[in-house]
Order: sequence, then C-alpha cells, then structure tokens
Amino acid sequence: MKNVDLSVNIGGLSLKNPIILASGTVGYGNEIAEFTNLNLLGGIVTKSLSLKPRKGNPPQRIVETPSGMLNAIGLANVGVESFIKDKIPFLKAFDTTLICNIAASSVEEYVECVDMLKNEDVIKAFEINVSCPNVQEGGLEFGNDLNAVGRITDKVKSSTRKPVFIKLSPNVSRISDFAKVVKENGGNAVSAINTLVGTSFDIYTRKPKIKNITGGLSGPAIRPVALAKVLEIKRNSDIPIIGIGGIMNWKDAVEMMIVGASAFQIGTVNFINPNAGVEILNGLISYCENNKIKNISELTGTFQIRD
Amino acid sequence: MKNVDLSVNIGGLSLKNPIILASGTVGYGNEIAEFTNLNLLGGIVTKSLSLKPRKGNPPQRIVETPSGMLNAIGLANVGVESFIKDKIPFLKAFDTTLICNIAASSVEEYVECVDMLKNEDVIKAFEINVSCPNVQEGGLEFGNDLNAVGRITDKVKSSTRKPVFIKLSPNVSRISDFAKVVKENGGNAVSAINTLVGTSFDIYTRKPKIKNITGGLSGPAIRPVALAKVLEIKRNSDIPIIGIGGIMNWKDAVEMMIVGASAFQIGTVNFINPNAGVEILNGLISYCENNKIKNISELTGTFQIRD
Amino acid sequence: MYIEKAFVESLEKMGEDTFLIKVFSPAISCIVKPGQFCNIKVSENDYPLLRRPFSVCNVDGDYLFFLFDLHGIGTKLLSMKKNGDSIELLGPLGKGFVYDDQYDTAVIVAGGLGAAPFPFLIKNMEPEKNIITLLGGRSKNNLVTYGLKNVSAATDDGSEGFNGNVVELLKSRIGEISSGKFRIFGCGPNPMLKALQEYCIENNFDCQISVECAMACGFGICQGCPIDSAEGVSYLLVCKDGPVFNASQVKL
Amino acid sequence: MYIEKAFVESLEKMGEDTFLIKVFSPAISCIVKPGQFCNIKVSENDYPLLRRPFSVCNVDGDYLFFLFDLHGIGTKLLSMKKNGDSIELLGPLGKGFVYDDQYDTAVIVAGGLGAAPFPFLIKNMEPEKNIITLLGGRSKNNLVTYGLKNVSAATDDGSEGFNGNVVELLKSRIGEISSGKFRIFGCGPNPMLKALQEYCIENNFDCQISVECAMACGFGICQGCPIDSAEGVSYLLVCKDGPVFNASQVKL
Ligand SMILES: Cc1cc2nc3c(=O)[nH]c(=O)nc-3n(C[C@H](O)[C@H](O)[C@H](O)COP(=O)(O)OP(=O)(O)OC[C@H]3O[C@@H](n4cnc5c(N)ncnc54)[C@H](O)[C@@H]3O)c2cc1C
Ligand SMILES: Cc1cc2nc3c(=O)[nH]c(=O)nc-3n(C[C@H](O)[C@H](O)[C@H](O)COP(=O)(O)OP(=O)(O)OC[C@H]3O[C@@H](n4cnc5c(N)ncnc54)[C@H](O)[C@@H]3O)c2cc1C
Ligand SMILES: Cc1cc2nc3c(=O)[nH]c(=O)nc-3n(C[C@H](O)[C@H](O)[C@H](O)COP(=O)(O)O)c2cc1C
Ligand SMILES: Cc1cc2nc3c(=O)[nH]c(=O)nc-3n(C[C@H](O)[C@H](O)[C@H](O)COP(=O)(O)O)c2cc1C
Ligand code: FES
Ligand code: FES
Repeated sequence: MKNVDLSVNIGGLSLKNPIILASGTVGYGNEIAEFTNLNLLGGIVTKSLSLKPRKGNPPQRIVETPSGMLNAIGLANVGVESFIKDKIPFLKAFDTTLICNIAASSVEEYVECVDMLKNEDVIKAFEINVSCPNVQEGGLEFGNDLNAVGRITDKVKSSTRKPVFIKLSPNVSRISDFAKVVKENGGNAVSAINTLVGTSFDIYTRKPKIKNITGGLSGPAIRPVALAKVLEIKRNSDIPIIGIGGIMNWKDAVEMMIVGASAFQIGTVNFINPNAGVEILNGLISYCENNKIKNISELTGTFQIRD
Repeated sequence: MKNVDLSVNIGGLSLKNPIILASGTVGYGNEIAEFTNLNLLGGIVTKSLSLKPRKGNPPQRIVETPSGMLNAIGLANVGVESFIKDKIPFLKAFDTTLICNIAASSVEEYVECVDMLKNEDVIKAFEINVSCPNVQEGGLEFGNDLNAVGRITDKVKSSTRKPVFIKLSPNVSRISDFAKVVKENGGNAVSAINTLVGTSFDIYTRKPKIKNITGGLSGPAIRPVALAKVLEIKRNSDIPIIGIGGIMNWKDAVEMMIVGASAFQIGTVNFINPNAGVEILNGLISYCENNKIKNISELTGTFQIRD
Repeated sequence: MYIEKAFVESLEKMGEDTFLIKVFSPAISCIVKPGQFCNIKVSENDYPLLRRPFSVCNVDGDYLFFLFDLHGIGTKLLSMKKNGDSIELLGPLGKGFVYDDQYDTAVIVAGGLGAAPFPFLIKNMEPEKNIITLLGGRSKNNLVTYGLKNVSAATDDGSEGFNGNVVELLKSRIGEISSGKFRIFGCGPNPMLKALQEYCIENNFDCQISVECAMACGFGICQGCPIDSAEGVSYLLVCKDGPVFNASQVKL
Repeated sequence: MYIEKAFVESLEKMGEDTFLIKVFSPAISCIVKPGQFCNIKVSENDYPLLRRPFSVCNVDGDYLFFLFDLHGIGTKLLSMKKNGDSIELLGPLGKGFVYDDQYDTAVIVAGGLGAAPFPFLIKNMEPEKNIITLLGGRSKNNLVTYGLKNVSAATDDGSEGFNGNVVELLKSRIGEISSGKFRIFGCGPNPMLKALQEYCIENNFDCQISVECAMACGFGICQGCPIDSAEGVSYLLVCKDGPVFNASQVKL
C-alpha cells in the first residue's frame, strides 16, 4: 500500500479509498461483516431508510436474468427510529465512513428523516434516493421530474451541513440534466446509477416472476449503461460523481473512475462475493503501482476522447 | 404445423408467423440465406436505409459486454437507390415479408426515402428508425422528442398507404407517451425497442473500446428492459407492438408476446445462430400444441396481472 | 460461515436427472448442522450471476455431499463437473432442524428431492430414536433413497408403494405413528408442504418444515427471500430465519 | 458454409499459454481453404454471447486443428475442454491465401500466434515451392513452431535466433530471398503487419497479409469488422472480404 494514496474526496466527504458498499446490498452491515473486513473499505451506504418501518413487497422479490438480476424489495427497512436505536451502535464500531440513504414520498418527509439523523456523528453524509423503481409513491415519480429533484436537493441541503448526494435514476433521457439541477441546488455529488426498470414473465402461468410486476435491473448486464450515464454527466457537469452499476472487480472499478467517477459503489456483487470490496481494494493498489499512479483520484475522468 | 395458426396481423400487415429478422442484423438477406431458410420466416427488416449511401463509423464498431454487445455501426448502408437496383431483386426471390427500415436526419428526408421506395411492390411496410443512438443528426434527437416523432409519423403516413411502424428508443422516461403519439398521428404499430446507450473503456489506454465512444447495447442483457417497455406500452395504449430486445430462443419470444407483442424481431442472436429464426418457429409450434393454443395471436398481451 | 473453494471428489448419477456430488470442504463440513445449506457458485466466471442454494445432504469427515436435480443452467453446469474441478461454497447458512429433544419417533416426510437434507439429519440423530421415512414422488423412477432409513414410498402413479401423495400416506399411517411421542420433519415442494402444514396444525402435531424460495445472497443482506410469519405483521427471511421453520411459524 | 457441432478429439498444451485443439468436423474440413477461419461457440449456453474467430490451423482428414492463446473468457473456456466435449463451429469463413501462382519461394512472416494459419497453408503448397518461415516472438518461450517448415526465429529479447522483430529479420534476409521469385505471407499483431506492409509496398514486394479485428457474426451481416480500403472511399469487411488481403489493398 506504501506508495499509493487511495484516499478520495467527494463533494466534501473524505474517504480512505473510493470503495463504497451500495444501498440495499449490505443491509446494515452486520451480516456482511462475517465475510469481509469493513474497516478496509472507504464507506458503506445503509439500506434506504424511511420515516416509518416498511415491510416491503410480498415475495417473489428477485429473479435472475442474463448477467443481471431484478429486484423489487420495496424498500423494506426498519425505519429511522429503530435504525438509530438498534443499528447505529453496531456500525459505530467500524472504521469506515457511514453514508445514510433516505427514501421518502414527499419533500417534507425527506427533510424530516434528515432532521432526525443529522445529529448522529457517525453519519458522515446523506444519499437521497429519488430513484427507487419499486414503490408506488416517491421513487421514480421524483426521479423523472427535474423540478422535484431540484426541490428535494435544495430542502435537504438547507436542513443539514453534512454532504448531500442525490442518487439518480437511469430511466431518463438525459441524466446530465438531473446532475445539473442537483448542482444548481447545492447538492454535493450525484450517485449514478440506480437500477433500470425491467421485468420477466413465466411463459406457462403468464404471471410476472416478480410479484411487484416490474423490478430493478442490476449487475454486470447494466454496466455499459452505467458507464455511459456517468460519462454523460462528466462531460456536461462538474459535479462529483459516485459511479454505480455492474462493478464486479477492480477492472470494472477502474473503468468507472476513468469515465468520471470520484468514488464508486458495489451492489449486486456483494451477494455473490461478500469479500469483493477487499479484493477490489487489492486490485486497485496493484493497478496503481503498475501504472505509476500516485493518487487514485488522478484517475477520475481521465478518459481519452477527442471531443 | 397442422393444428396451429401462426399468422399474425400487425396494424394491417399480415405475416405468416410473428418471427421477423431485425434491422441491421441481417444485412440485405443474402449472407444469412446461406444458413437459414428465409421462406419459413414471417418477415425481414432491411438494414436502415438512408437517402445517400453511408460509409458508417470507423472501426472499432463492436464490443462484447456481459450477455450483450455494443455496436456503433453508424448506419452503414448502400443508400435507397442502390438498394432498389442491387438488393431488391435478390429479396424478391423469397417468400417472406419485406419491411423497409428508414433512417434520416430530417422529416423531409424520411418522406423522400419513402417516396422513392413506396412503389416497390415487394416492400410491404415501412419501419421508421427514430432511435439510432450512433449517429450525430437524427437518431436520438428525434427519438427523445415527442413532437418530432409525431411529425415524422404524420408526414410519412401521408405519403404512403403501406403500414408504417415507428421504431422507438428505450432511452426515455416513458416510452408509452411516444407510442401514444405514434397512434395519434396515424402510425400503424410501434417497434420496441432499439438499443440502449452504453459504453466501455480500455483501462490501460483509457480510450473508448468503440471509436464512436458510445454504442447501442443489445442482446440478452437488455431483455428485461425490453419486456418492461413493451409491457408499459401495452398497458397504456392499444397500438400494436412489435417486440424487440434480447430474444435468443422460443421461450423468450413467447414471453415477449405475453407482455404485449403482436410480433417480434430477433437481432443479435442472428450473429451467433443464423438459424435461430427457424428454431424459434419450431419451438413456437410445439409450445402452442402443448398448451392448446390454436392461433398464436391469442397469446399477445395475455399477461396475468391484477392491476 | 466461510467462502470455501471445494474440490470435486466424485459425481454420481442417482436417477434420471438426479446427481450426488461429493466435495472436499474441511472448513464447512466440521461446523455444518442438519438442515443448513450452502450457496454455491457453479462456475468460475460471472455467469450464471447468482449462487445456487443447496441443502447439505450428508457429511463424511472432510467431505460434503449435495443431492440435486437438473433444473436450469446452474444445475446443468454442476452436473458437468469432473473430479478435480472446484466449486465455491458459501456456508453453512441458515437455521437447521431442531432434533435433539424429547420424542421417540422421527417421521421424515419428503417430496421428491425434498429428501436432500435428511441423510445428514438421520446420521446425526441419537441412535435410540425410531426413524420412519415417507418418501413421495411422481413415479418409481423419481424416488431417490440415498441415505434414508426405513423408507415407505408413495407415488402419484402408484408405480411403487402407496398410490397417492406423501401427505396422504402420512395420514394413512398416523395411527401407528401417533401411538408414541413423535416429531415430523418435512421438506419438498410448496404445495406438499402446505398440505403437511395444514394437517399438522389441525392436529397439533409437532412439525418442522424446510422451505425453498428464490434467493440472491443466502445470508440476509438482500432481503430477497421473505416469507410471511404466522402472525402476519412482518416477514421472516428464509435464508436467515429458516430454511427450517416450525410448521406453525410461517404462512406458506 | 456450415454450422457444425464438432467433438473434441484432443487438446494439447503447446506452450505456456498456447493450446492446440483437434476436433472432428467432417463437413467443414473437406471444403476449408488455407487462411480461412471458423467462428466458434465455446460454450453450450448463451455466455459468452459472441462466437470467437480462429484461423483453421491445420486439417487432417475429417479433423480440424486450431492453435490458440489464452486471452480472455472465451479462450479460457476453450482451454478447459475435455475429449468428448463439443464446440460449435460456423465456417469456413472469409477469403484465404492465394498461393498457387507463379513464384518459387513462399516467405512466411509470422508474429507470435500469427503462425496459426500457416501449417495448413504449408501443407497445401505445391511441393516444388521453397518455404522459408520467419517466426517472431517476445521470447524463446513464445515461439510455437507446430507445423511450420524451415523456421528462423526472431525474439525481442534475443533469447533465440535473431535479436529483434520479425520484420527486421526479414529485412536482414531479403538479399538471399529476393534472388528468386517470391511471395510473402504475413500474419500477426497489427503493428507488425503495418511494418511488414510498409516495407513490402515500398519495395513493391508481392505480399498477402491476414488481419484480425473484433467480430460479431463473422459472415457479413453485422458490419462490425470494417477495414479501410487503400483507396479510402469505402470500407471492406475483414470477415468477408478478408481476413487475407493483398498488402496494397487495405489501410492498417
Ligand atoms: C434452502 C434451499 C435448499 C435447496 N436445496 C436443494 C437441494 O438440496 N437439491 C436440489 O436439487 N435443489 C435444492 N434447492 C433448489 C435449488 O436451489 C434450485 O433447484 C436451483 O437453484 C436451480 O438452479 P438452476 O440454475 O438449475 O435453475 P434456473 O431455473 O436456471 O435458476 C434460475 C434462478 O432461479 C432460482 N431457482 C430456480 N428454482 C429454484 C428453487 N426451486 N428454489 C429456489 N430457487 C430456485 C435459481 O437459484 C436461480 O437464481 C434448494 C433451494 C433452497 C432455497
Ligand atoms: C480472422 C481471425 C482469426 C483468428 N485466429 C486466431 C487463432 O488462430 N488463434 C488465436 O489464438 N487467436 C486468433 N484470433 C484472435 C481470437 O479471435 C481472440 O484471441 C479471441 O476472440 C479472444 O477471445 P477471448 O474470449 O479469450 O478474449 P476476450 O478479451 O474475453 O474477448 C472479448 C471480445 O473481444 C474479441 N477479441 C478479443 N481479442 C481479439 C482479437 N485479438 N481479435 C479479434 N477479436 C478479439 C473476442 O472475440 C470477444 O468478442 C483470430 C481473430 C480473427 C478475427
Ligand atoms: C436487492 C437490491 C436492493 C436495493 N435496494 C436499494 C435501496 O434500498 N436504495 C437504493 O438507493 N438503492 C438500492 N439498490 C440499488 C443499488 O444500490 C445499486 O444502485 C444498483 O444495484 C446498481 O449497482 P450494482 O449493479 O452494483 O448492483 C438495490 C439493489 C439491489 C440489487
Ligand atoms: C450490429 C447492429 C446493427 C443494428 N443496426 C440497426 C439499424 O440499422 N436500424 C435499426 O433500426 N436498428 C438497428 N439495430 C437494432 C436492432 O434492430 C434491435 O432493435 C436491437 O439490436 C435489439 O434487439 P436484439 O437484442 O435482439 O439484438 C442494430 C443492432 C445491432 C446489434
Ligand atoms: S437470500 Fe438474501 S436475504 Fe435471504
Ligand atoms: S463480423 Fe459481422 S460483418 Fe464482419
């Protein structure tokens, strides 16, 4: 590790390295801690929290697709209160940066959640989920509406001094327009991307394989789309980007940084290899050493394109 | 074959079965005819034709991705004139339905192309490509603009009595809004979907693997997205749909029909198995026989959902 | 819990579409308990994407056994393994059977490959327990008796044993069984488990069932495997709270 | 052109990362010509998605040989084939070498696995032709001489033969070679082919080169494999118009 500085800064948030575990793919950290050393990772994002606990969608919630999976968990979570009481103590024990992801169905509710959480020292930043494809209210309605995203960014920013990241939906024509609105309204970074809307049906029963009918597509299948969205944002805005989508190994992570990400999140891969974060860490170190990269942040957005 | 009626009708166009070879994935039919019996298939769509011949994009034009591929061919084609002179004679020899796909950079150019082609008897319908992600002019600019799609539909419809299908882009928030506009302007059906915008970079040179920087993602990776888009159109409009995206075998084809497609196109699979169309045909016949389906058109949109 | 690369020691065909795979897995084999499962990576690349869950069927020293049926791509790849190939296990996962309390007769009710977790359970039971295995299948050829004890068969087509399903067989034998203290252990397809559950709840029989459902992670981080708890307020997770539940604990 | 399921007869390791696979392919083997290739499906499922193009390296009766280097996922899977497994060939594809006209000496210039198409070419040449093979590699261990004739090596690190690249070796030997009528056949990485092409065009040497590029279909329907024609107005397709071109015909 000696010669490589892996630390990154995303809109005011410093991380010891750019590897972050994505929302909804690590629960609240306790189970995955059995398989990996969370202390080695840059950060961890909580499952989306809502004001009240949510039971989530009825089963079946997931189905495998070619090089991907669909999920419609429906934001099952313990709610803000129980999170503070039951989950934070465990998370405090780790030497990694905690980012709190929040989902809500109105601007006021986002603010209320942030208000309840902002005094918890262990929470270093907020990631605002305006892009969950699997719930009725909120979710994609916000994610597809420039004004709503602007308003949410503005209100949340006014209510906390911690960095605020807005997690964007890829299910739009021009994601960079949303990044710009986030920037204009004071957001510190964007997380891109959330899942793509997809579905799958049983050809004998003719029923959707997922009870919710549609779900969110994640995994390597969406990596080319995620890379294109991050690149589009990078070429049209100077807001910092946390790249997400289909990262399976250190090579994918490097690619994500090259197209514009200051840090990145890994999601689906945790289900298959809960130690992936640490393996990516080791891969990044070797890559940097072999390519004489002193600070990993030098990589961000260094794509070679003649515009 | 005895007991199953495979014929379908899509907005006035009758096909002997719902299997159509997709634009850009069969050239003009001659090469693939060495591997498969085109006479058995429902239809074939030409590579997108433009008024003048197009050289297409410089190499590298394609790259494999997890369960998918990116292409940026850039609408390389012989142009309308040479198509009429050199390609139609060969295509006339086949007992399958010819659909002519047209790409252009202005409304006038679409109309001009159609004017030149509409008197060719062998052409039974037009598919208007408003969704190519790989060219500067036209392409996605149109595909993302409701007014443009409406105008193009209207003008093309006014200039020919043959059925007109509009090929829609998936790179939008609500594809069903586009389907509605097509319907309102007299379009006979929509083809959905074209490719998703994606990219991929080399982590050592930091250059895009595809010279055009971004390309269109196709293949099984996008099937869940294609199914969701077709379902969305079906639930919001009654315009007939030609389903496209990631179909590899007869099961995928049945799934596509269940979510709403009256017919379907196969693209990328032709590169891997140029006889896929015929194999799908045989699979559909068995499926219908085993499930007591007399007319395959009964399948269309029979998803079992409690709304 | 470990992620363990396990070398294939043997792969045996046990029926038309049924295979028994034996792998060297010293870390997991020494801590696994009957009814637990492993989430298995069947290929060395990223396809298929997800692991596949399989009950630990048996343990012999450092070796684990899995009994599986051909289903789709994952089990196909598993069935093509050769000696010396490796698979990657994540486990042991979930809560297994509770089987060491006070009852005299263990009644195993297995539908098809629902028999998978029982050889290991049987092996671990105190020798003084009486074991009766009721094994159901569509037909004679679907009955795999590997590692089972004192088996009575039920087939839908009557080609072997009792003509009917395995829960009906249980009912027909319940007189004899209920003369002593007994516990029922069930595993199989959902409709069978549902019938078993109903019957046991009605009659207040002591019954544990092992259920299956689609899973991504297998250890509680994806929330992909909910099952209704009997009270109905919240979901339980099949992978973490199960796969073995008291029959009265869940809604199927 | 056929789609042919071909059973693996043997797989031999020829170097650190180099393999020679022999498959039973009676339909393709009897019509293929030197310099043509097959597009190979390396797995029985949809992953990896695309076929992989490989030059036909040799033909022996009903058997085809392919010589390949480990590169990524496709060649990895190919290298894991066991006897009796099958792969699916699509071929023969493309235009091969023109080699039956009037010249006395065939000069084969191969860079690394660029040697792959030449054993079959050599086998098919009229016996009266004189053959000189110049084979380049990074180091001694990268030289695979299977099926070649009259080989002189060039290595970048000087560990065997000429110290330098294979085009330099050609230049150093050209006096001897150009004393008669000769034709150069080149295959290898693009930079090497470019150097070879330049040299041959400058000196007006008769030269055919076999080029590689990313392909999807391999037979002309995807337009994925363009190469600039020397005149520059239009593209040629590597899969259909090539992979063998006259050195003066294309821009590299
Ligand atoms: C706790 C548990 C224990 C199991 N033990 C055994 C066992 O011992 N022997 C055995 O043969 N099978 C067992 N199964 C079922 C086994 O996991 C599936 O048969 C297997 O995943 C099918 O994979 P596939 O790729 O062949 O099928 P595909 O249909 O291609 O799989 C597609 C997806 O669906 C999932 N899936 C398909 N069928 C099932 C199913 N019945 N249950 C859960 N997920 C499914 C797969 O995991 C995969 O994600 C068990 C399942 C669970 C949850
Ligand atoms: C006409 C022709 C003949 C060839 N003959 C041989 C041969 O005889 N022996 C041999 O070892 N190799 C040969 N190659 C190169 C061979 O096709 C690639 O090494 C192989 O496709 C790599 O696949 P992979 O999955 O291992 O690599 P990956 O990097 O995982 O492949 C990813 C994608 O890139 C493509 N690709 C990667 N490298 C190349 C390449 N060098 N050329 C073309 N496509 C590439 C693959 O086909 C695939 O679509 C030939 C290529 C062509 C075009
Ligand atoms: C099972 C599952 C649950 C998820 N839950 C959430 C969530 O609660 N909030 C959120 O913002 N994103 C959620 N996501 C999206 C991921 O954080 C991530 O954006 C997406 O999966 C793409 O990354 P990947 O391809 O690495 O998985 C979820 C994803 C999965 C697969
Ligand atoms: C190499 C390639 C070239 C294509 N060219 C065209 C085209 O010229 N016009 C068009 O409308 N669609 C074109 N398409 C899109 C396909 O017709 C189809 O919509 C898309 O590939 C999704 O289907 P698939 O997943 O079955 O390939 C092309 C696709 C590929 C892969
Ligand atoms: S399978 Fe992931 S929580 Fe149970
Ligand atoms: S590889 Fe498809 S046209 Fe050449």
